[in-house]
Amino acid sequence: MKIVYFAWLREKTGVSEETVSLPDSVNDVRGLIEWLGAKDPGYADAFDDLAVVRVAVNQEYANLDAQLGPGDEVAFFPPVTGG
Amino acid sequence: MKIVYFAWLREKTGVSEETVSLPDSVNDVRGLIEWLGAKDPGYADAFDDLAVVRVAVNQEYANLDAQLGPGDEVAFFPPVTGG
Amino acid sequence: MIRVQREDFDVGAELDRLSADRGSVGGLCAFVGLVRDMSGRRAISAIELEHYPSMTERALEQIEAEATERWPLDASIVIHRFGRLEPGERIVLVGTASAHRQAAFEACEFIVDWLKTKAPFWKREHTDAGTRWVDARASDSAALARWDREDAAGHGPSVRARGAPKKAAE
Amino acid sequence: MIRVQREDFDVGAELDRLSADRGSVGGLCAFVGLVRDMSGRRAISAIELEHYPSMTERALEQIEAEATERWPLDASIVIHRFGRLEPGERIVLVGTASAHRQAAFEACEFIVDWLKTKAPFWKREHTDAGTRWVDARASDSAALARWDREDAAGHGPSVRARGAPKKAAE
Repeated sequence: MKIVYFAWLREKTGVSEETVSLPDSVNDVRGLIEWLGAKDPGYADAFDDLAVVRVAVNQEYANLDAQLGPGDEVAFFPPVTGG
Repeated sequence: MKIVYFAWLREKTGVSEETVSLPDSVNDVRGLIEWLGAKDPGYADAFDDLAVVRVAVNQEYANLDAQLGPGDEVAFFPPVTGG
Repeated sequence: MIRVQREDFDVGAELDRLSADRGSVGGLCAFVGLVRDMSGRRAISAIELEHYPSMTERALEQIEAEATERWPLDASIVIHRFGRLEPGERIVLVGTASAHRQAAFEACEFIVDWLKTKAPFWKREHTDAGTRWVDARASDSAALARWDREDAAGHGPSVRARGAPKKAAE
Repeated sequence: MIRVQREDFDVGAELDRLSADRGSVGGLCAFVGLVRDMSGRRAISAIELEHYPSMTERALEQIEAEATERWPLDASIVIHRFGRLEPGERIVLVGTASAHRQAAFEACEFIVDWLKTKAPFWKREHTDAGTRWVDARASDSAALARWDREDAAGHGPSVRARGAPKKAAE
């Protein structure tokens, strides 16, 4: 699975893009966030306040319960500020 | 007093601009319209339906009760259709 | 700024001028009115716009001043053409510049609604059936009525006049 | 039409394209977003706009399609820049063309509200105090919420969603 990070989530994780193999126990966005946070304090910091984290799965907005599969692209980013 | 006419009011009266001396009995817009209508059938036709006639006195919208004096400029025109 | 003229205008250049040297401008809203090619089922060959010169400029200045009083505008422009115009030609430009996009949108729409119902211009259409004066539309008066102030009720002038939710953005 | 690009754009030329060869267009509405020169009391030297390329184009196409479904538009354009931009530079253009001016205004404002809250762009400001990511504003979400459909209640989508009086012009 591919994960991409933008803005300060990219800075806090130190990663703009990575490919991971999920353990069988992780099958939704919430599980992915917990698993990533347990790996590294930078990730734990990035995901500290989920109220300011937005998620997209395959380029569509998704919520924490969205199911994930190996071919998906998951994106984490703050509330947008374009326009 | 100067009177100006626009759009189909100009066409019905046959006049785009005229200078008139009001009799003492005419002192408001309503009186002016009656006096003009009595002069000529073209004017009577132009003022037949006052619901579709707008009035400006000295370049400001005015109503039928607006008082008139010799130095005023009165304009008669249909509801506007610019923009 | 207001201008009443026969000639066409350059929309891009006019909008650039609204924000030039005004670093506080975050958004511009513009409306461009164009001559349509059909009137009902009749093809329009041209329109003629007559106006009342000595009243027009004064009226446009008043409406621009009122918009500037009601919304926090940094700059605005109203250009209205007169004379003979063919389908596709520009008739009018209204542009507003503000720090806040909603102010720019509302002020622009307010000015356009006002132009349609108060500015002393009259359109005559030429079609193969002859020429006719265009009738004013009741819907244009209704559009302007949306902006009636509700000061007496103690509401702010802009968002409430629109009927938008109170939480709406600035 | 949507475009996501580093380069500037020509507002006048883009709006001309919206009405070219479309004789039914009676009005164009445009919004241009610009980089402001101040952030609070700090002077901005530049902003950087980061985006999520594979999502951005898809998202902009969706919103343009939704606007076209909700309002009778003849054409529309959304251009959003990314990269480094200095105060006064254009960030975004939204343009809408319709036979009816209120449709052009509403659709344009709808797209802008949507861009501000859903399009995957992030702004970083550079000032003499350093750089910081711009925070999203709650007022932007509130602005978008104005457009929530009320289909379930049987109301039409456009004027009612706005809360405007039912008599308002088309």
